[in-house]
Amino acid sequence: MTDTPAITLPEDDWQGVATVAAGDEALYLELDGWEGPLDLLLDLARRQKVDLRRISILELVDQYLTYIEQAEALRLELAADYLVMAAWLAYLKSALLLPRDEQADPSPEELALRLQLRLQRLAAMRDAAARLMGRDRLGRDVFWRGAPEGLRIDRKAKWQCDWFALIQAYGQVKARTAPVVHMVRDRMVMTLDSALSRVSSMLGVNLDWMEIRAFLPPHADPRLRRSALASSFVAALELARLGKAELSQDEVFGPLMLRGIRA
Amino acid sequence: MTEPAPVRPDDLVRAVEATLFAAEEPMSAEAISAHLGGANVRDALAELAATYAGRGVQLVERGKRWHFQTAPDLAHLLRREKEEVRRLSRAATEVLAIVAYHEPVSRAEIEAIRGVQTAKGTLDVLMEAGWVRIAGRREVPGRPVIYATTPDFLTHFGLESRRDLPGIDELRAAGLLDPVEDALAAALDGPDEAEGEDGGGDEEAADSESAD
Amino acid sequence: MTEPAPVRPDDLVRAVEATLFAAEEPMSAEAISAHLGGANVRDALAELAATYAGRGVQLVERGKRWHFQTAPDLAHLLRREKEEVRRLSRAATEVLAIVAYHEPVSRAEIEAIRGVQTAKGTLDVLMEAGWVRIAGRREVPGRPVIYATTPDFLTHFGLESRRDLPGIDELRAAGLLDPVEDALAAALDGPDEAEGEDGGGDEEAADSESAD
Repeated sequence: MTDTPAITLPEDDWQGVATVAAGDEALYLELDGWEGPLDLLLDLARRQKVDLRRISILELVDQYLTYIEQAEALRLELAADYLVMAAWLAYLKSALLLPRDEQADPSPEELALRLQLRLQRLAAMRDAAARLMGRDRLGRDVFWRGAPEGLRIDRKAKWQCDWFALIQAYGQVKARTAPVVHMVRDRMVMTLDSALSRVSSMLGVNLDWMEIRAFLPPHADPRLRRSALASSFVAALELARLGKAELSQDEVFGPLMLRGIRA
Repeated sequence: MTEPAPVRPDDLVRAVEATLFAAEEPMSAEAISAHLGGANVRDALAELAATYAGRGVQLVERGKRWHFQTAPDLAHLLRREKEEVRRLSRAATEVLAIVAYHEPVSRAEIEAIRGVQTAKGTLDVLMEAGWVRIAGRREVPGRPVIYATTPDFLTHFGLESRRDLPGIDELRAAGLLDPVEDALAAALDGPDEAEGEDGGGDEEAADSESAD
Repeated sequence: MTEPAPVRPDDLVRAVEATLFAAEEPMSAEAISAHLGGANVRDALAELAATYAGRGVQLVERGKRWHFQTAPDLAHLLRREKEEVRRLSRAATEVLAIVAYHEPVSRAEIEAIRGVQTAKGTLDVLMEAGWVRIAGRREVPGRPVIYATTPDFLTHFGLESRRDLPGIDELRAAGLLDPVEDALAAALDGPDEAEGEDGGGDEEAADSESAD
């Protein structure tokens, strides 16, 4: 880098203040319109009417400081970040004007360049935004079809049911709702008396444990078997009560074992 | 927006085309003309209609008003149907079976047979499936709607006629008439006990139950 | 009706035309194809775009999605009394441009470029408009959310892709899309570049960029 910052332009290219002077009032009124100090700086830089790469940072600093001072003179309340920027720019200006201090890091030229690069980037995006907004926009410059029919996908159920499910369902409806009829049938029964005599006589000849089913009459009609089982069970309880028989059952619903007791 | 400037003839067809495309409603020739600064749009409309004839989109005049529409033979593209296979619910299957065995049958009769209330939607599902139809009204007080099965029902279930449905006796023989509780009890009972009153039927029912 | 039958080739152009005309939103080639039973619609789209070129209505591709719209040069005829387009604040337009030209970009990066904090509502407005979306998080400390544009952004602004963003090639070539730090390092690097960061340096950057 040369001693003079490359970004500083010859005096004759500089024509900023004159135009701004007339616009002082407007500028102050606009102060609220700026989005922060960088925004204001960019606006000031553009008033230099040169390529942003060739703006004079020193002039820019002066202009900024001038406006801040005037705003303060008019007792306009400035946001803190404007004042912070003013302080920083004042420092930058003094550093740029003073004989170069080799120790300064970063150098004032670097700081100036950084500011310039930031302004360039903001300006680039501002231009890009304007170009973007100026495109042929849908709903403003180009239009959709006004009344599209629309595409619809109707979901339709394809119901499935098979033959067996159908008749099974019917069977269960009938079974569920069939009137429950209780009929007392004329059935074959074994009386308690006959069971008592049959069980006690059988206990007399056999000393081992026997399952109660073994006491039932063999080859009996199935309908008789159920009655015989019930009667024989009651008979076994009666014999046990009389001390003529022992009952044993290892588990619930397990085989009921029966044995006679010798008197 | 100020008054639109008259459109040059060579742009008129394009302008009419764009105007009708963007319009939210059909437009009369007069309305289009007014929109385009008073140009005579008759020829442009005729030219456009000819241009679009045979395309996927057509310019049509209906009651003196013009609009673009999808070609009628492509209307099926606008409404696509997508089928989803769904199993009939238990309740719907029961209702279908009752209709099949008892048709024509009213909803009250269906409920009496099922022993539970039948949701309106259940019959709707069966009608949507194409298996049940409204077969008229029963000429009794209240004139209830009566339902019957459709030819599609027979087709779907592979039946020549309703007479092919197994009769009550066949259902009973297959154990399908046994109440679920009894069949369950038989299954849990010992084989000897099952011998009892109901005979072998219980065991068959038990088998069919456990096969479920 | 089962799955749509594939459309015959000679009808395909008409079918694509009708489908896109009827659609309420832009459709990707894949979506059109799915709608038409899996036909390959690329050629049909190209043929249609050529057919409509120069007409009052055009077929355009925006972010891989296709739609019909009126020709831009007829805007003055169609602009309606009440503008349908949302008015964006200056801040919102800048943020949108920054997201579009730098995506994916974090809020901190947006603020670094603009030099001010971005109001919470600004990004919300852009997301509500459907132009900006959250594109994940940057894998750096703090894992900031990063933003990018949407296909609707391209559709609205008439961009076929982000490469069509106005001036993006020039901005990239000039290094104006690079962070300040990178540009600073480049400018301070060699004595040649430092000589004229306003002159030759930038052009060299442009060369190296365009070689990418």
